[in-house]
Amino acid sequence: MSFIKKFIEQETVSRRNFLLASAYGVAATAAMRMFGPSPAMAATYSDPTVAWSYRNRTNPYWNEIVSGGEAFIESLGKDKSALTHLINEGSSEKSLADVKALLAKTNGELALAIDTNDAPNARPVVESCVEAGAYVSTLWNKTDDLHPWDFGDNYVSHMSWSDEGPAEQTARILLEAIGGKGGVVHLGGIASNNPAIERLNGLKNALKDYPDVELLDAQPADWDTQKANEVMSGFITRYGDEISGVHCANDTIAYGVLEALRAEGMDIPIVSYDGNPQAVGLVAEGKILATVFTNPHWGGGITAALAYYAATGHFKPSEEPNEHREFNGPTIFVTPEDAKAFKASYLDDVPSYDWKDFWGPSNGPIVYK
Amino acid sequence: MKLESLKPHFPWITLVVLVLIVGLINPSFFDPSSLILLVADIVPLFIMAMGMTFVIYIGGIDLSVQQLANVVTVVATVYLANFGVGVALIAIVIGAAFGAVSGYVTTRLFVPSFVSTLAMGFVALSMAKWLSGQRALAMDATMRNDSFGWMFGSTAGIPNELMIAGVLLTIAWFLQARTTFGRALKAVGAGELAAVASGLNVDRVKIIAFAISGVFAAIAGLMFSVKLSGGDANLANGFLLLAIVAVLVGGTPLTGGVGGVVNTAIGTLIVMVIRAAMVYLEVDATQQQMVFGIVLIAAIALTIDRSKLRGVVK
Amino acid sequence: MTATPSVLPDTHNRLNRETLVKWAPLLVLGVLLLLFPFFEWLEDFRAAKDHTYLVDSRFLSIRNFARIAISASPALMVAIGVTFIILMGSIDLSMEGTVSVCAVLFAFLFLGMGGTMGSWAILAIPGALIVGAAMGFINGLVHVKLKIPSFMASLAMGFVGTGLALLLTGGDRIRVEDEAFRSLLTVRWFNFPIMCYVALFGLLVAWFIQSRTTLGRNFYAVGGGEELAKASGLNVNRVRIMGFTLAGVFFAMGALLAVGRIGIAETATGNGFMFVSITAVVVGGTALWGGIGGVWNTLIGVLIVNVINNGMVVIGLPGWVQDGTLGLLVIAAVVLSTDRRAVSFVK
Amino acid sequence: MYELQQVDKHFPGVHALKAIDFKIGRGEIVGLVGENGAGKSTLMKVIYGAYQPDGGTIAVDGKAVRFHNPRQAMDYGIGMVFQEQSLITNLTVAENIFLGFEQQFVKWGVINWKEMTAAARAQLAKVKLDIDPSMITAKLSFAQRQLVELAKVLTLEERVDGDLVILLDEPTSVLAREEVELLFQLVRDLTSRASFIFVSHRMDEVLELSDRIYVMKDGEVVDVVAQREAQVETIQHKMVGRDIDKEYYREQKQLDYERTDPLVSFNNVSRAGGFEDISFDLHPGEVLCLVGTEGSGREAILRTVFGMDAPTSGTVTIKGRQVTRFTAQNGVANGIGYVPRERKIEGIVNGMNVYENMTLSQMDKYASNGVLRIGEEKALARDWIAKLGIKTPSEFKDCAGLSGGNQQKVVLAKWRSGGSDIILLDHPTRGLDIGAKEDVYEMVRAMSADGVGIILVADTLEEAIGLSHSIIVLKDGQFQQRFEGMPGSKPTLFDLVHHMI
Repeated sequence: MSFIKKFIEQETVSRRNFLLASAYGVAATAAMRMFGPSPAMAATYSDPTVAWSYRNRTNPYWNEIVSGGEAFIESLGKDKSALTHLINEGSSEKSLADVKALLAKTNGELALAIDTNDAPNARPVVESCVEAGAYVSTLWNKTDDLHPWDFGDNYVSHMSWSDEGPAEQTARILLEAIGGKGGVVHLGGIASNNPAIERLNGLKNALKDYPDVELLDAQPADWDTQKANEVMSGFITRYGDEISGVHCANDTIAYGVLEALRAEGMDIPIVSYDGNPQAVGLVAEGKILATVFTNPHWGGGITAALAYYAATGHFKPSEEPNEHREFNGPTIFVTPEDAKAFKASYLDDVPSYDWKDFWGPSNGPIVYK
Repeated sequence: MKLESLKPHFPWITLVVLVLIVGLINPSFFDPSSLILLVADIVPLFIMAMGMTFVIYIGGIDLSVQQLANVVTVVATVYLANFGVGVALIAIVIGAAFGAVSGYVTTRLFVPSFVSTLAMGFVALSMAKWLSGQRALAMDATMRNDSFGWMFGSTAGIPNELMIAGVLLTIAWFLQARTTFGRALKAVGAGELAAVASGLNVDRVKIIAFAISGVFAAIAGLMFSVKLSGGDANLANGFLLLAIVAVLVGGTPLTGGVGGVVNTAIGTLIVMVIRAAMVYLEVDATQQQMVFGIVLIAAIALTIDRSKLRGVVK
Repeated sequence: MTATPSVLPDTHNRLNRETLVKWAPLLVLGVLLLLFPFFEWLEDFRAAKDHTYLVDSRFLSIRNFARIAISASPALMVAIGVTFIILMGSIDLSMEGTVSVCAVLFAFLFLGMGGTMGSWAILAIPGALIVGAAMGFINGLVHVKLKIPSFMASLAMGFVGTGLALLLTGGDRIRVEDEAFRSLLTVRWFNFPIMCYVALFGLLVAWFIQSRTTLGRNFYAVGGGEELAKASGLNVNRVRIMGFTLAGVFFAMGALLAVGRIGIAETATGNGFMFVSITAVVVGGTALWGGIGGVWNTLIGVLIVNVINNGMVVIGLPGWVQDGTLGLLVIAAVVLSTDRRAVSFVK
Repeated sequence: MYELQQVDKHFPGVHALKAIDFKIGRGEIVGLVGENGAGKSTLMKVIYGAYQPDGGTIAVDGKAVRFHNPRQAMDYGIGMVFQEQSLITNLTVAENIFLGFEQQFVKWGVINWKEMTAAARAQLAKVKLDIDPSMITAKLSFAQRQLVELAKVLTLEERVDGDLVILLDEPTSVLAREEVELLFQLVRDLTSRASFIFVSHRMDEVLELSDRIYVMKDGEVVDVVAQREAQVETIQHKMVGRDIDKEYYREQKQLDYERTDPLVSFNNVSRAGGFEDISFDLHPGEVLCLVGTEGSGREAILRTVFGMDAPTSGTVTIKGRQVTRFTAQNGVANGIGYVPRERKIEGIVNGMNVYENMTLSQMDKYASNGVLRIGEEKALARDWIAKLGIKTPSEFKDCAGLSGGNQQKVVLAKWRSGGSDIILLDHPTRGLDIGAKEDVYEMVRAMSADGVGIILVADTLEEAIGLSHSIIVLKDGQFQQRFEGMPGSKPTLFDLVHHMI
């Protein structure tokens, strides 16, 4: 069951296809230039500022996102410092204010990739970008009633990840590992965050097939290592040996859980999410049973690339089908068997992507419930 | 002597100097239309800071404002469908109630406001989490526009948000400078024991100050919720420290009795300029927080009128 | 946030009440230690399980006390640091930044000089303490020399600290894996990991400073009456700066224990320490207006806060109620441990 | 041994000290008197090193010296016992005594408490105070604290080779008469160890204690008198530049009062820790004086009348109605005005201007629906500034910047303009110079003539006798004796002291 191998194959195929496509794209733009700018292209810019707006730099996840953004910038022949960073420090207010300031500064000549920190914040961000004539692609957070196709070309795309399925899969790995009976606990993210909800749902779905396993407790650990450490300590006191497995909403939580177990000299299976390098290392050592890699490097790069190439007129978002404007990112399982291979091909040597292959590694359209 | 008479003007001089520095390095900062937009954007923060001013003016602190705004975003989103514009009233009542309880705990139970408001903030957070079912909620777009569309958009080229801020500032200023409550507030801030010995109901004045802070926080939360068209228990995170900073930089020190809401307006603008400057002057993202801290020290060092701190600087 | 002793203290029954108020934080802790097992008992009673109150309590077990001690140790160090400042009637809000910087620089130094306790890397420990002292020193200088009230000065210094940590790491987390260093968490003497003993040692050092050194006594003098202390020839500015420096050293201790507990140093290492530590100090009975209290009060305060946090999880309180419950319990604890007749007003 | 020659000190716009010559010999007690603003406190600050003179020389044992701070002055044996209680109440007595000089007990960074306590005990023995040095200072009485302060300064003896010069700034202001006697005896005994500079407003005490008296006026020493030549009248004459007549307390203006319809009635009122079983009536136009030592319950009674403290038993009736709610608001509503002793803390609000302070207790009268009519407030302030002759540039002046006498007038104006007809005066002349005191006495008479009932806790016994219609002597919260004090039949000092102690 090597997820990796399959994924790499799939990716290579699509990469090949899209190399062709992009070659065609270059030819097309070149052809257009010969006839001068068409009216439909009037709002595009030859050299827009590219910016990434994200939560903080203290989570490895965001560092991966940023590295993708920088890799993309370098693919344009620029220095990676040309990427403008907006860090919102977990504040929706700052997120919006920074975007507004940047819009004012660049006069709308902006290609923005953003996670708006909180779902409700996406609408005002998108609206102000549209108003200023800038191009924006969103990642993760947006409300369900907000869609790129309602805003013409300027709201280029939204990428998210459907976490419920993969989380269910890791849960199944965990439940198998504990022999299909006993008790498990779940440590979640910030409770209102969408991925936190989906990842817990994934576990609950899997539990339906394991009647002998009890979900002892599920509490939010706010994606935070220290908080996770304390919550896990509490769980150990409350449930003690009843806990036979731990389901963590992401890697940073898993680190805290591991340390809490280590302090007690306990060794029970845990599964995680995100596929950070450190977590992958722990999978390879067998300390974590499985994690899910969502390729934030690619996600960070491609989100910026979509905004950029829409802004330069390389492609016209309104002519793309809806599934090209709202789509799910890739998910890859990392288990002890393939962790080394995975690490070698994705982390030690970050693959160079074709940033014009917008939808190759993506994972189908977003489905709302 | 000259310097002495200049001191009360240091806050706005600092603001002008900052604007000039940023503008001279990057002239596009002076573009009036984008400046107005930047100012309009900071309005919810300003409203929150304005409320906080009343508490800091009497020498206290209100750490619950951010959580109050959070709970209001949830309440506004959940009950918009039932009550329409009426949620504004609910929001204000919630803000006033939480503020009054904080005030009561502080004045009557002798819990320092640092702890009482922090604790009440936790209570508000619990309420927000419970009401929201720990999910991010969205407002129905039509209902939002029908009820609160007037908050945004612009009239005669001036964004409505700024108008609202102006109206609230006028009310707050009037309250502070022209009413018996404002006078009592000043007396409590500058000389609490003398206020007691003059027969003022000091506890009531303080409780009202906390309640006002709560109301303004609620209004800020409501505006933010409408602006973002939704609510959740963390939506207003990040407001708290900035609101405190805005009050302090404006020249209302924690020692009480000095400064006021107009100072806070200037302080909020200083915060806005510093923050926008990071973007305009392309300060590296990893350095921004450090630069913010250093500029903040400089700004506070410039704006506080030490002669009014009276006695020891703690 | 100041209060003045009332002009005419009521002297009746003073001794009894004074003693009661003095021991109130400990009583609160005691009540909590009985309260959580009660909820455990209630739960099992409802489920018709056998459960003898207190005896069968999982909360009231050595293993769980060790868990509480582990989570309390870094917080205790930070809270002790800020206790000195609060004794002077000032406040220090820079702990989050200072802890992050110390943690990160410690990790860099430790890994850079060999990465094991057996090598020169052990010098990273005093190195971190020096970094903490330097941060506190600068904080004190800004406060004293620029005459900025400590609330504002330290708040801004906190931003600078967090920013510096971010700048140093660029957002990366640094893992400190050395077994010898991690023995802080993994090796136990008498059921408690070494880090608890380190924290205990820190507490004793702090107590020693508080009660046996000139500096410690001068904190009380400054808190009791700064102008008067100045008139007695005390160099108050020096005491203040040294106080902030000392606080910085304890923040660095907190940073070391925090790294020892998680094995990771990052910009977020300092997160959350500000409110926890100040709440703990106040809950322990140290007055925010200075001059009253001390490190033992802080120990009780830190334990109260951590017992509440641990207890809420142990009795299975839903996540969303925990914040509010903590808030209400903190208010209750402070109300119980405040001598209401000794203060005329509180801000 | 200590000498100032031609010492000058300027402040912006003020020539505070003009060519001062001052000297003190070994074992001498020198008095220093002068009105407020005469330059006494500036001179003291120069002596103990807080100020540096900008002209003239300071010489110790004939050698010119220059002090940059009080610490350096201490090294030359010059110490100060402060007027305000300068002990830090949360520290122990021993710590207070050695504050700033703990180093002598420190070995390897550790304070040797045993050694410090023993040393403190030795210091306390010098002032004949037998208390445990490890006691918390807050538990001492005011008189004990005063002695501890003296003991603290006397530590200079061990630290300094030369002779000591000790400044005593108003050391008797918080002491009862018998405590003053003890202090004076002690100071006389201590002249074997130190010289003293004694600064006081109480002329009789200065005369009693000092060998020589320096009289200051307008920054100059106008006279130096030896004790045997000194007379109160001549010195006062030199201080104020005019005679203080026998009618200092305006006795000729003292009118009789109606003995019906009391404004305030106390019936067997007690307050735990304050006073016990007190009964009295206050009538319109009456000046009732409460006399007793510090802690005898005088202030506690005032605060109970005002409503700031609630009694534990007994009934308080104000204008015929029994008081049930004891709050300051209620007191103000009943027409009571309170002039507190701590003028700068409880009297005026520093940072608020004259008119804001004046209307603070009666804002509702100058407001419609909570909105202030500031024009009327200012008019009121101008009116009362003129009426009481308050020296202020305008009604916009921050009260913190007014002199003590003018601050007191603002406080009185606050109550009088609000129509208060029961005025509680707690040490109303404390820290005021003679001119300002006379203004206060004038106002007391004027209010009395207007039918205002006044309860007074006076600064001195003379003041109490001079001003009052009736005197109640208290001791340890208990009623001792009542005296009638109409002109011509006033009790003597001795009558009162007899019951106080």
